[in-house]
Amino acid sequence: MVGPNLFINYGEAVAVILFGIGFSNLLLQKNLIKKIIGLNIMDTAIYLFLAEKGYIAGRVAPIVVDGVQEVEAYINPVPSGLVLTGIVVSVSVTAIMLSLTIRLYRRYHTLDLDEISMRLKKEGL
Amino acid sequence: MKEKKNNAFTRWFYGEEDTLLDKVEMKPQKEYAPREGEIRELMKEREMLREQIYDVEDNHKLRLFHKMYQIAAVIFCLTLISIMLVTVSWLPPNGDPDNPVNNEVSARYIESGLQETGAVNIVTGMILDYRAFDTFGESNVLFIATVTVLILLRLDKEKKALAKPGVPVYQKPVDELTIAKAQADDRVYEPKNDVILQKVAGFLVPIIIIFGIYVILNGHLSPGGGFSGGAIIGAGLILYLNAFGFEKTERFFTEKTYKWTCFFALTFYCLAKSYSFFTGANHLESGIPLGTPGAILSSGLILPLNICVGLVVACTMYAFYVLFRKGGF
Amino acid sequence: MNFVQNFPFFSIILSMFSGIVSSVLPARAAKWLNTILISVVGAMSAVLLVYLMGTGESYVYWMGHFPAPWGNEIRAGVLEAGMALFFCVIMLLSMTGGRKKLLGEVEYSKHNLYYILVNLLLSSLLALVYTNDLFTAYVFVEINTISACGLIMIRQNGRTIEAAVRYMIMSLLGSGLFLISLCMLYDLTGHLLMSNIKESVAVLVSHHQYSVPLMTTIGLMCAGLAIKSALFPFHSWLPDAYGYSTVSSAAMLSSLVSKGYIFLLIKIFYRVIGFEIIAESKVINVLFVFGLLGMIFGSLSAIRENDIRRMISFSSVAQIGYIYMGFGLGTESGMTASIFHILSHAATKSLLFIAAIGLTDVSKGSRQIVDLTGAGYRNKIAGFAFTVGSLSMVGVPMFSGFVSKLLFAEASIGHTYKMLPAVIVLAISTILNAIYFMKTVIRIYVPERRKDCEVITIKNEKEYAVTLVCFIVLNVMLGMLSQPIVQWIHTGLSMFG
Amino acid sequence: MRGIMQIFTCILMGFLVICAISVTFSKKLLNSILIFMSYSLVMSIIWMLLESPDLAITEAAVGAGVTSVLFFVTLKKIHAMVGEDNDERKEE
Amino acid sequence: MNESVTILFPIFFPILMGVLLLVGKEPKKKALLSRYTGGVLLLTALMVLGLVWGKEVSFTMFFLTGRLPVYFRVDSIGKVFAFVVTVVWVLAGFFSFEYMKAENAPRRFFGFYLIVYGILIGLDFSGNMITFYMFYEMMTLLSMPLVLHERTKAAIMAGLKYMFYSFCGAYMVLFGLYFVYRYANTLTFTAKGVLDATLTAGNEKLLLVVAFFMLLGFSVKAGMFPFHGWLPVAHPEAPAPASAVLSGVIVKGGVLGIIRVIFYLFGADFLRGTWVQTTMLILSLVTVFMGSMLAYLEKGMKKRLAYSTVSQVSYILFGLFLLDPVSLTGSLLHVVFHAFIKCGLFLCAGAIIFRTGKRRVDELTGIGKEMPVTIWCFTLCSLALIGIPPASGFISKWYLCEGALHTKTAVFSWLGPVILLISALLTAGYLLPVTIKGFFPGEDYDYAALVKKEPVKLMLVPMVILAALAFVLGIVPEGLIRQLSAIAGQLM
Repeated sequence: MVGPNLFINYGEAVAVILFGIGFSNLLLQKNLIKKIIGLNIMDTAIYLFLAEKGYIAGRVAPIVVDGVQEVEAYINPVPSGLVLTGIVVSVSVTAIMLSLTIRLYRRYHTLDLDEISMRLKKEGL
Repeated sequence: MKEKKNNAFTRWFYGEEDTLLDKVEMKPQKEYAPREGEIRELMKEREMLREQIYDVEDNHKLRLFHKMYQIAAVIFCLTLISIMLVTVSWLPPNGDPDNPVNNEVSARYIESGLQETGAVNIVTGMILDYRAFDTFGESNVLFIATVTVLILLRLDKEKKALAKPGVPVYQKPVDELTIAKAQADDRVYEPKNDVILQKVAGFLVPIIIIFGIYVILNGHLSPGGGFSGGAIIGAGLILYLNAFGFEKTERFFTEKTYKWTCFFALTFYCLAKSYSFFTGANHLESGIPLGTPGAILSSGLILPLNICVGLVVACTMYAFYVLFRKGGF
Repeated sequence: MNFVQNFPFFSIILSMFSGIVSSVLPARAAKWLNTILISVVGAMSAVLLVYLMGTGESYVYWMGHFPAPWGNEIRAGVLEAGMALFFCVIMLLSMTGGRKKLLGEVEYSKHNLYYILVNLLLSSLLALVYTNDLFTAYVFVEINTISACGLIMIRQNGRTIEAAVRYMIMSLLGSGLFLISLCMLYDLTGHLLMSNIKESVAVLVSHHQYSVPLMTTIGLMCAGLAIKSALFPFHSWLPDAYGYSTVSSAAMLSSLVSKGYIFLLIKIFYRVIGFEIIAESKVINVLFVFGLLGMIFGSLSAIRENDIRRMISFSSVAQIGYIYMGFGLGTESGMTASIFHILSHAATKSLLFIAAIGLTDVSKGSRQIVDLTGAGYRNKIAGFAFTVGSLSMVGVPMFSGFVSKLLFAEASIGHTYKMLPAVIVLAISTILNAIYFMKTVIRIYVPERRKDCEVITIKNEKEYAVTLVCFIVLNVMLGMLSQPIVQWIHTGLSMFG
Repeated sequence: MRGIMQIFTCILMGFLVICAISVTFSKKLLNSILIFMSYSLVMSIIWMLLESPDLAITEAAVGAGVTSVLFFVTLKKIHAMVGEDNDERKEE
Repeated sequence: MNESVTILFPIFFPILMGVLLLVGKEPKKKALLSRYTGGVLLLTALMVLGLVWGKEVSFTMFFLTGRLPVYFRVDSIGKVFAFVVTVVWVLAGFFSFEYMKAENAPRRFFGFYLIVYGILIGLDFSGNMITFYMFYEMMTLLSMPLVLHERTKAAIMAGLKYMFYSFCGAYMVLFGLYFVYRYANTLTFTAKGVLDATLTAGNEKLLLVVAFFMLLGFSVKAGMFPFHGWLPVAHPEAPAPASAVLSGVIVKGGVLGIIRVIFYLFGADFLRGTWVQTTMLILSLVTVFMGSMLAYLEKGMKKRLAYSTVSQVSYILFGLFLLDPVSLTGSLLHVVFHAFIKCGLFLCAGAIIFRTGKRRVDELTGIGKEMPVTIWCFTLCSLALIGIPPASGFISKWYLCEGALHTKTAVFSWLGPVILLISALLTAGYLLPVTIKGFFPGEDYDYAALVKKEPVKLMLVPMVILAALAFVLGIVPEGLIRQLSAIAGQLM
């Protein structure tokens, strides 16, 4: 059932644990702000996973110093690029969610989605 | 974790109370006082609402339901995590040079990235030259995010007609919050000419902004790049705004500034990238010199693109902040 | 390289660029730019389609100076070009159909922002259709999500904002799953380009390496995209989002956004994992079951609904269920049926939304079905269009719905043990469809002269009427000339392989 | 040397997990946001250790900087909003 | 069998003409309208008759999906039905020229009338099940405007009820269809069924269920017992010519469907002796009895005729479900006869309503003195429907009973004839009073106030022709019987 490399790649393990926590926060928290924090935790967990994937023991960051260009010298640059792209996406999404939260609060004075939907039912729009 | 907390740390840790922050948060400021009545009745109304909503059934049951909900949530979380852990346990070992990840792709990036892109920082070279299409999409994500926040939070200068004249109006705006009113709300939080803050800001802001510019300009030589540098500059602007208030900032940074800066930066980005895509796809020679690796003015399009991205990001971050504070510049 | 082969790239870049330009344009100019853009992109896709039909083989297009595993790529085949053309047509019609309501429901100072959203939505759809790179797909999925969110809440009342929040939460869950499964896939194969991933996955499967993470990855990926495209248990955001946003948004959301994700899923099936591996895996049965559940429960909740637009939204939950049921069959014919249903559902559903808005306008803006009594006489063209759409949904011959149901049944009876549940559920959900759509049609044609409602004739709403007529023609074409379309789908799928 | 580094990394990761959980269960929003801020900082340190300085800088600037600022503004907004209750009762 | 395009003309010519009539603009004077319609009707009738007397041809139009073509074929059953349709349609059409002058919007009526004519021809000549299904649905949709022509609330409700019933029936058929397609690999009609034994082996139970549902679905249109609800509602609301063709021909669409399913898809041997046959026989007998009982209790003229349609069509179904060549011959005879008779009856009722506006039976006292010719036609038709020799109904019922006795099924061989007899008596009970009251109003009827209200020739002639057909076919039935028994023989 459980494979061989669970403790070798403990980094990924932590990443997926964080992912799970963030995912459940985003899915199951009642409070919108906490949902958004959960979203951020989830994204950063994924980026941690990627960074772990890029890491190679005993190699340095992919910035060419004095012309050394062997593969053995540097870690894998691809995940870093992906994460750079990903972080932008997550920050923009966070901003959008926060502004939505502000609007919802302005209108309903609460951050609880269930309460809001109940109130909508009561309004009977 | 329902057991009794005794020492301050556990209390802080479980978020029971907060020795510092609660006071900061809850202590009303002077102009804040008249509002307190409104806030209180707001809260009262909300409580009433809660009662209306939740007391339809017997309270005990409700508590039970919430307990069940939390338990279910924890169980769900644990299941998800365990599945993922099993998956992880089968993944290739971490840090091993001969994982499938380390294949010819990264090899080529490392070995001939310098020659092909002219960027010393291989990551920057990769995201701005090899995989530039993703990066272009990413900057579009930022752009469309600002558009969405504008739609949500921008308020009109005064209450003007909703729709264009001569068109039937089906719906009136959600909240007649005009920019003046928002400003009035906002004043509450503006520090009242805090001398210390202004001094510190006057000393810090230039440094921060210069650092950001440095990061942007050296994006292809050292860690960082357009995005992080832009974020740093945006943070500097936000600090400046916090210290000196809107009157100062609006002298040099208005919505028009923001709009045109973003427009020109993105347009340049778009045109440059489409030029290189087009030439690349049709196997034409893009006559852009790569320069000598290591110099500031090198690596072809990467430097100007970094500058564009930096501009866009700085403006966007500042715009986010301002829109959140008082919808509009 | 032939110049025509640049067209996919041109259409993507053009739509992005016009999105950027619209940010500084006034609303009128933005509107015209948007219209012209969609028409031009549609024309280019049509030319590309013809060209590809001529050459008969797909091609890849470098995005940059670097060949396959290093740089980005886009790939154009017959299916992609046709899809792009179809999306453009639907989007154009939806925009023209809902423009009047748009003027009324959205602050005029925010119109150009609306057109930015639409342009970027188009660009992301095109990129999802054409891309050959999974990470690019992820970025554009995000653009798609954000622009859809903007489309939902551009009309600002409490319902839409709440719906937008729910929508964002669901889609962010989906994209999180998609992204982490993408990372795992990258970890297993070391590639991000679809074709290379497919090769390495084939190698892995043949050597029985990493079977557990591979299956998990496939499962997570399907789950993510299923959540984003509102498969049955995850549809809680859908009725509010479709039911209360402005009409052209609703039409585009229901017929384009979710379809973009579904098309991406098809691409993943065929070009990333390989269809045989998918067909053998257990994932597909899960999709099958959820599709069936969606078909039933979507229709049931639609029957319980009194609000016409929410009813239509729930019915689109059921239709998504149809599509996933076709995936779940795991056969070529099932795929064909699903793709055809994507087309027919897109055409029909946007028609229904736009017709419904016409009906509610002549009933003093009330959307309760009881208040629509006799609306079919007050707005003739809308009533007729709604009837056509309902008949097509119900699956009456000569309309598109009939052919897709026919294809679904043909596919499912080809299957051994999935035949009975599939056909029985098809029958049940068809009857349920008939019940609620016929209920509405009966209601709008009950003769009751209401003096207090204005009467809309074709003369005073030309644009609207023309849109509806185009939609009806599209529907009937899909229904009658289905043979060449099915042929086209077959060739496209073979090009995928 | 690397052993020490690994231990250090483990400690940091444990801190990450603790932060995440306490964000989930903390009663006050402000606390959760501050905890999340520290989470981002630790995350950027870990990325530093993982030999990817670009990410570290970006995360420090974004996660700990801009995102937290946005969170704070939102928090202030939603604590001091004035209730203008013009819900249009009937929609359309 | 040779391909020929000629088969398309009688189908699409009237449809095209009807569409032209609908989209064109109102002609100056009404006469033009009726001339146009009459010309189109006659032309189409000529084409159809040409096809009917010609030899068997077929034509493949286009492919719906991969292997399902839209395919037409002129075969023997189709010929019979097309002939019946043509006669009834033309006569009722000529009747309606006069009748529709009273109604509003005759143009819409005539347009849809022509369209439905073409569709019915297509239904009769369709050569595989998908084509049949398509035309069946189209028939439902496009005949609805005929039903709800008067646009009153009741009429529209009736039309929608009609549509809803027919759709639900059609879906049962459609989903049965898929299974048949699975187990037969073709849907082209072939005598003695298309199922291939290798595939069906082991799935007989499933196929029986499928057959049951398909038969049920078609019997919705034929107004069999659980689903007869739409008939008595739709008929009285429709204008008289519409209800005449409705119960004369369109109801027969369901009968044709059942014939196609039993004898051309499954084959009689597959169903013989199964629970499906038993259930269907029981249902049809129940319908026969119940229909005539309801008709006997009903006071409204057209509604009474509608109930009588329910009962009479179930005679046909009974004959079909017996799965016996003789009874099949009887059924086909009854198809022909009942079409003529019922059409004639409805036209008479329509004429009465048109002239006097009397819709209830008990108002009709002395009507025979006012419009004798009409009532004579009515009487002849009623005699034929009751089955008094030598009128035509006798022949068909005779064959039906003979077939029932001929089959060795335990109960029905004697139960069937008994119930047929009872319902024949009931038929007499609900049809003859009109005649009797009409001609012998009793002494308290004052002949002074009598005015001749005979309708004009254009309305009389169709009624007379139909009545004559109903009677004469009973006197010289040999040719028809030979034809039909030949068909029955080749189907069994």
